[in-house]
Amino acid sequence: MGPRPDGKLVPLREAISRFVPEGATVVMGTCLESLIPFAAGHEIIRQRRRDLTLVGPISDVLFDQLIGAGCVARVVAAWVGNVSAGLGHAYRRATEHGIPRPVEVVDTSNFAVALALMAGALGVPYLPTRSLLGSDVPRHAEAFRFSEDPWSGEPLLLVRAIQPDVAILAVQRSDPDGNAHLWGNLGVTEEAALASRHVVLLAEEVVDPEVIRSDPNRVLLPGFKVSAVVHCPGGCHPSPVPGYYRRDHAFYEEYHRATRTEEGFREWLRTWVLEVPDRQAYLERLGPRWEALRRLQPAPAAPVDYAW
Amino acid sequence: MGPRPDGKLVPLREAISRFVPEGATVVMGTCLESLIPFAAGHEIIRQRRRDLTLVGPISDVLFDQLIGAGCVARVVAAWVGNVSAGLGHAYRRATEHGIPRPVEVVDTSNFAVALALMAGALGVPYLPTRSLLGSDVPRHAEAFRFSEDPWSGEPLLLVRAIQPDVAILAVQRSDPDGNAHLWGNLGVTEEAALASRHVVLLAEEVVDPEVIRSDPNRVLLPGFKVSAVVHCPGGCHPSPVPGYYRRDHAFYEEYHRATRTEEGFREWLRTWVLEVPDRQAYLERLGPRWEALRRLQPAPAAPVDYAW
Amino acid sequence: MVTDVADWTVGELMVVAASREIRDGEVVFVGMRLPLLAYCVAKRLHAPRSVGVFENGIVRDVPTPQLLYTMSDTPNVVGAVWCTRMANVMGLLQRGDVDVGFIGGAQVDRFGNVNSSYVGDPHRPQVKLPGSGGAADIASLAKRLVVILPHGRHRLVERVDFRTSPGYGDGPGWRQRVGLPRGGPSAVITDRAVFRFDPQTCEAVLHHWHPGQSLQDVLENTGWPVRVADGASPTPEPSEEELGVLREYDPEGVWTGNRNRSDRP
Amino acid sequence: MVTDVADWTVGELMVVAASREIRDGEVVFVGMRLPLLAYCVAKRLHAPRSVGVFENGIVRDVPTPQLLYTMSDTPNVVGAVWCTRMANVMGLLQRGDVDVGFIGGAQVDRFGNVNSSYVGDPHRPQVKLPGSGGAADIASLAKRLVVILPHGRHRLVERVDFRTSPGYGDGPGWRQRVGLPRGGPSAVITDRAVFRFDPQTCEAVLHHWHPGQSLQDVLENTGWPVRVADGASPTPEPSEEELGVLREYDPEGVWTGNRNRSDRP
Repeated sequence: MGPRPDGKLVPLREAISRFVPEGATVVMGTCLESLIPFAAGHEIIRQRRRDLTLVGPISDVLFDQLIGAGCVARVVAAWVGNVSAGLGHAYRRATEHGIPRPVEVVDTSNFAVALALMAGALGVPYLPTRSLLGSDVPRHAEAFRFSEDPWSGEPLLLVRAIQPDVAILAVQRSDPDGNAHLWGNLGVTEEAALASRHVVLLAEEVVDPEVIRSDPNRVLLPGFKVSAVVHCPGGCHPSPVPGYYRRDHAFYEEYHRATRTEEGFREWLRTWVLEVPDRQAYLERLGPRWEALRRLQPAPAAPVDYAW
Repeated sequence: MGPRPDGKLVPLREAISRFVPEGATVVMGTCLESLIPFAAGHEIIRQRRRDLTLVGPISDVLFDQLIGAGCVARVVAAWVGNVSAGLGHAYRRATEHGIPRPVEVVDTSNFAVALALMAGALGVPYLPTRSLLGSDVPRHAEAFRFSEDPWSGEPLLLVRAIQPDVAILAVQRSDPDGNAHLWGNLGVTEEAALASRHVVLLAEEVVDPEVIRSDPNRVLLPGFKVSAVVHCPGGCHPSPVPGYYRRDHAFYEEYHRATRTEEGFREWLRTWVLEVPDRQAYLERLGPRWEALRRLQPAPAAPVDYAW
Repeated sequence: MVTDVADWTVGELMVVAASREIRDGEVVFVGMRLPLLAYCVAKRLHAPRSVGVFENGIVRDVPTPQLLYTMSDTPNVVGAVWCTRMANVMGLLQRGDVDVGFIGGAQVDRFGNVNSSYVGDPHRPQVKLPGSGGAADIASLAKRLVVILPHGRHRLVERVDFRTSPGYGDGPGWRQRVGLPRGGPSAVITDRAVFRFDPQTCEAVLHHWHPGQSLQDVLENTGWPVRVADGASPTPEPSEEELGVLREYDPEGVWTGNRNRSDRP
Repeated sequence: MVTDVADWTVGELMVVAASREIRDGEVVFVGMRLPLLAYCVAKRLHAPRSVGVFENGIVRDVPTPQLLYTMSDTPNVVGAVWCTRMANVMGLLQRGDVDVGFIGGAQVDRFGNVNSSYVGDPHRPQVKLPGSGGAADIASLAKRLVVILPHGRHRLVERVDFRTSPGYGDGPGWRQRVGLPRGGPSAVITDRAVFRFDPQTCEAVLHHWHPGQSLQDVLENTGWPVRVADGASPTPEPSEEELGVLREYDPEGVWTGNRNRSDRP
């Protein structure tokens, strides 16, 4: 199904160029370690976007890459690093030494990120929690306030809403209008999608609207909330997509080793981001290893009928 | 699949007897007009439970029946009546004239019911909203408080959490441990399930755990939160169950006409509740009309694979 | 009781008038009965890109394959673009993603406040009505609100007995003062007339009276001294096209009054 | 660096010790790496009815078909009993539905507070660590908390540089005072020892030192004057059965140290 002139189905380059302006607040990596839209992050790097605020629970190495490439002014995340391999070297260089530029870190927790986005999705200024009471994490007054339950007087923490400029989210399949099916662990994806001003979807497959409509309970959010749909198979490598490909654990190890030094990071970036024009070229560079990640054991869902 | 001696799979009679004690707070009718667990309401009436607090957004005529039967002391609901046919006569008799007993009404709205249950599910004392500001609805101080956003100073309404003693919920299929698939409009079902101390499921079908596990995104809540599973085909008539049966619109009209007088209500109750020992007998009394409601147009969901 | 004067029922006129409140591309919080039919007519004719949102958690952008008696009927699920939790669709509403919402009610007052809770003193009600449902939420949070109800002096009142769904409260500035983020009524459609709201005074002003009604009938049957808009006129009649679509969805006149039923005049 | 002294690695001993913290029927908030393996061992041996909850939104009650490198690996999705939003599983935690949670960290102090954010002054950190992830939430809200980390004087400290995950704060009554609804650490498992918390003083008390360690080694490598429990003893060794199950899940020793790898002493 090709792009329509007036439609939302656009190439990744155009989606990033239109919906990720300089200084934007961008939420990504919302499923945690799966369905991370690495292809979008790489395109942001290639387009040299600057002063971004990144929002996410954890991002595995996506945020590390954007920070190392100098795109980021601020991070609102519960955890930044390399989940299976260890610390994020680029993140450390930026936060400890300002290389390639200083990055402000707003400490938070996974639950607080979920609540901030849920507040944004619900259109309320904050949501209350009992988490993080007594923790040093909620020290930014623009993100957290201490309060109490007006009925019992018990302490509560208020987590301020976040409404990102754009959510970049990966899904298994979408129709050209952005009605999309997502399955597997959802993390904060639904909240991020509903909270954001724009939603850019990276879809492994673009399918007919009838496929999506046949199972409306599996839809992530309605198409009218989606600004762009990008057909981007393999767009999440090295992270996994249930039903499509496995996680490339070794790739994270290799990244960890390669980016220990600033020079190593720049070399890695050249090889995997700057020298590859698009995701197709990236997958070709991966070679047979990409094919191997796509050899899967089937696990079909039991049939469901919406008979009426 | 028969009941196991130590299991959760029990007859409806036992589930109600164990998990709906006198004075309990019970949430039902959480999908709105579909999947209403009428069979459970009727069993509550037969077991002559008293002083219940009913919680729900709207209930179509289920709450009207329980109120008319004298089971209810208090209603926390956004709307009580007969959705397609008009007012609820039993509800009016109870609230206007105390017949058969006075019923306290806590006014609320659909969104406020959703937020109260969501607060209960999240384990926080309240959730804030911008809805109902300036409305006379939030006049019960034990359910609502006015407040403001500590960052902007803007007015907010706080909706107090509800954690019902029991949620009685209908699902299309469940395994014997209470891992269940639900599809169609969800209403406040997820919130009600997670907020409540006990969950009783009425399942159209009881299936092997493998069926449920094959599609974990469609699961309502994990089995460890479920106290009882009742195999109760047809348990929602006259309300509809997607994939299983249509709504019996005429039945609501008939109820509306029949229950206009107190005597008419008692006669209706005898015919459809007190004289039928269980759901099987009720369906037999419905006769061929029940078969007609089950002749459906198929609408299968597109296949999904969790290949790994 | 208002009687019909043409080859269409007053119910059909109301549906068509309501459908004209929906603009193309809008997100519509759809109520049951007349508003649902209004959405179907608009969707088919002048607002093909409009999207319907239902408080039970359904979002759909194609009409249902069958007439609905309730929003949770199985034909409303099939072919929907989203079946989700009520909190998600109410979140859309609260965020400001919903352009227009429709509600009914037992009373509406001069400032567009709607009562669907109690007739008489709320503490000893003469009539206990079913309650808000989602109406108070829609009235609080949609960008525009359309109220649909039968006309009468006890229904269009100076001040509602109970303000279930907030309109403009007691007048200009009230919504901002109580903290409502946006919105307010834009029209009241009855079986006699169409009112719109004066942006300065926030008062309901008569814009149209239905064919078969006189201006005088409307004024006499309204419970406050009604202001009449400059250029007020009879309500435009439904077109053949509008009636055609409407009757395709509700051929028996379940919600608009059956033209062949014995209870018609 | 602690070295192994037997036919099992210290990592394996830690996993087995952690698995013994899980009781049958419990709801376990599972962390990655060692805690995940601990859950698998417990599930197969002494806690067959336990349920694992993951912050990405997965709940499962059967072990995964493959070793996991992260909780969102595809083998963790397949066969789960629930795949949902993080908010739902965090809601379980906040409601009090989770019996025990496991977290790691860079530092733990005498009162069980854990730092995974900053080494040194948080405003000019010597090391910027990855941060809380879900650890602070688990520490705040689970009924019991088990902390797993490597041992060392700079890791087991009198007072953490930054209190990411609240333990008992500065001692008795602190959790109630700050408003935490329940919980607190029940054990700290290191590569040298196992500590438990004195219910009166809220202080970490040494209960076991691992085979190959002396009591003196542990005391010298801990950053506060350690109290030793009455009847403190060497950590019970892993059984054949425990090692068998563990090595079935992690035959290569990815998370517990490879017994055949060249980097072993």
